[in-house]
Amino acid sequence: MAEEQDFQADVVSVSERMAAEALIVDVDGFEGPLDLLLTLSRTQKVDLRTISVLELAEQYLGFIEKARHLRIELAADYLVMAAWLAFLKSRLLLPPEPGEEGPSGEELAAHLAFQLERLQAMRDGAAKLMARDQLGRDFFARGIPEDVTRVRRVTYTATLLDLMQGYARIRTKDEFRPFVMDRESLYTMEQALDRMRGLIGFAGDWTELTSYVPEGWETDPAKRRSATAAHFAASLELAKAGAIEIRQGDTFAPIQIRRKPDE
Amino acid sequence: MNDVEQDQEESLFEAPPMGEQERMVEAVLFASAEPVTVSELQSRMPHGSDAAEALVYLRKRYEGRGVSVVKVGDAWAIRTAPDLGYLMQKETVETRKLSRAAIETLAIISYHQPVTRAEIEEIRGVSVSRGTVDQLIEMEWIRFGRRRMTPGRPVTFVVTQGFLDHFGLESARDLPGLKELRSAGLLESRPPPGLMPGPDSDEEEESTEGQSELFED
Amino acid sequence: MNDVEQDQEESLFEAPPMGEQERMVEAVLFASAEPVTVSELQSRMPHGSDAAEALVYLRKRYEGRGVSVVKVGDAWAIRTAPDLGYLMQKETVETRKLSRAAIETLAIISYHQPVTRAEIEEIRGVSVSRGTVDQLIEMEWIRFGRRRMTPGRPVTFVVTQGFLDHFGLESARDLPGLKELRSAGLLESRPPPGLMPGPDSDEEEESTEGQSELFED
Repeated sequence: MAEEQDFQADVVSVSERMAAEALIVDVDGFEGPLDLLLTLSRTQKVDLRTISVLELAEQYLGFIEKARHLRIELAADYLVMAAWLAFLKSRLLLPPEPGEEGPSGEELAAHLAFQLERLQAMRDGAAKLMARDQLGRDFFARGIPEDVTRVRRVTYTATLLDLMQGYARIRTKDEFRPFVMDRESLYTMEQALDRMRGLIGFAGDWTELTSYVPEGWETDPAKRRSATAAHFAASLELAKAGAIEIRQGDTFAPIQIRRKPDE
Repeated sequence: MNDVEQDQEESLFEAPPMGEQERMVEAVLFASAEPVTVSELQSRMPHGSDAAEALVYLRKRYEGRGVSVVKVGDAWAIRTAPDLGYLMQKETVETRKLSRAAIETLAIISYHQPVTRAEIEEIRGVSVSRGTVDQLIEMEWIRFGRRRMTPGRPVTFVVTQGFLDHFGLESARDLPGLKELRSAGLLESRPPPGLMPGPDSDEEEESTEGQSELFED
Repeated sequence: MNDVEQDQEESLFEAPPMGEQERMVEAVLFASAEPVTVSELQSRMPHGSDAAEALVYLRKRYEGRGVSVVKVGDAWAIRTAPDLGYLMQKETVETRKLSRAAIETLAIISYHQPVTRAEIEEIRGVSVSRGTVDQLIEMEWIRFGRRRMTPGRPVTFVVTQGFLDHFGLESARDLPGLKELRSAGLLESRPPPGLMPGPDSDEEEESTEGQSELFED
């Protein structure tokens, strides 16, 4: 009751009382305690620089009490601010105790006044900013912009080394074979097998194996060795496959082969 | 091929006449809806051109005309004269209505930049919702600035070229009432004398130099 | 704002001066997203204005400028001056390595010129795509030589001065021979021992022969 009376004492005129009630109704519309303080400060009708922080603190505390009385739920930060303002009020009213730590009541009050003034300044700034001529409303950009077309030009390049390597690659491609394949003086068993398969059909009688060695391979010793060995291996293959018969009369005697007679 | 090379070589020594350079700047600025930086102009003009000088001439030429050459940060654009806005109802773009919180946040960023979120909250006395910042970023009116070299290295916010363009500002220095605010000490970031309630009292220590970094010249 | 309203009211009785009308036409043409007809201009301008006359003045004012007022159908628009169209293109040059096929084709032409396409294909062992030859011609590294006096009279290809310039050669004869390539370690495979009576040696003869045909003029 007493607290309510305090609040009533603060509210002087009917219009201010109505404003205060409007504040309560709008309590959710405030953006926090600082916003509320700034609004309350307007009732002082003075420059924010000469505002009475003590009076403002009392207004705020009265407001909070009133809201509590009307069972309006207040967010925690409103109550934190109320507690802090009550503290500030006591600091401002009572002389500081000797040896007390922390900032003085005046310093705290000055900073609160600064905060309020700064917030107001930012609101004024925001209003001035929004009142400026704006693009798309008051002044306009080009309606038909001619976009920059990005042309991507690709240039190709090569070095002399690329060129020479390229040429070397082509000119050596034909020559390039794995080393093992390089057998100018070798007669492979596969070659001999191919050759003998073609010839064996005509050999009904025993024929010396050496006579199968192709022309041009009999004279050069290296070639003859290679061809003979290949043909011998091939004849063993053919005998194993049952295509021919093979015989040797004596050690180091000539090897003879013939087609296997049809059964 | 050879001719082109020759031309380019010659142009290293001889730039087109200033009248021609002015035409080029005029054409490029007219063609673009966005402001064009001097270096972009320069790169599109022949070697040896002086875009900055051509701009001086061009700007003078359009004084008092229906469109004018305006500076937007370090870029240039052609915009219609604001007094003729009433003719352009058809072109008017409906901008998204900004909340009071968004407008205030924008104002705080523009006057205090580079500014951290904690500093914005300290000024407004309430926490800044993520949506508000996101909206302003999405509108390309604010962007992240350098991180503050304080504990936690918080990000800062600064306004963009798009912001300057939208509000017809040559630079953030031309914000209305900036000088008065500064001389009244309202752009200083004063640390609260302890024991002050704040939305994020633990982050308050970050408030340091504030806008001075940007506006001091 | 009040001034503007006043202007509009006055204009019911008195048309704005022609200079003002010109400004209006200028601003509207600039900001409009589409070309604007005279009647559309007229309807946007204050009563008593003469859009057609203002257009005549505006058009004259832009003569020889970087942009011009042009008629599009029965409407008007501001457009970049045709001679400055190149400023609206931003060229980015990208350098790429020539493809292997192109390098090999170029190498064959340079070593064997004048050479027909069939000969190139025979040497490479694969067909030569039209695109490869076209690319080399476009790069101005090869060109058509004299036709071969053989059945079908096929065209031949030779390298250009641009090719020699690019590769720093005085003539195609300066290209290193196969022996030099080999001693420089550029050949990828050793010829088998013996048995290689140097396809290189006769090829070399062939190539110098070919070149002499070209260079003896």
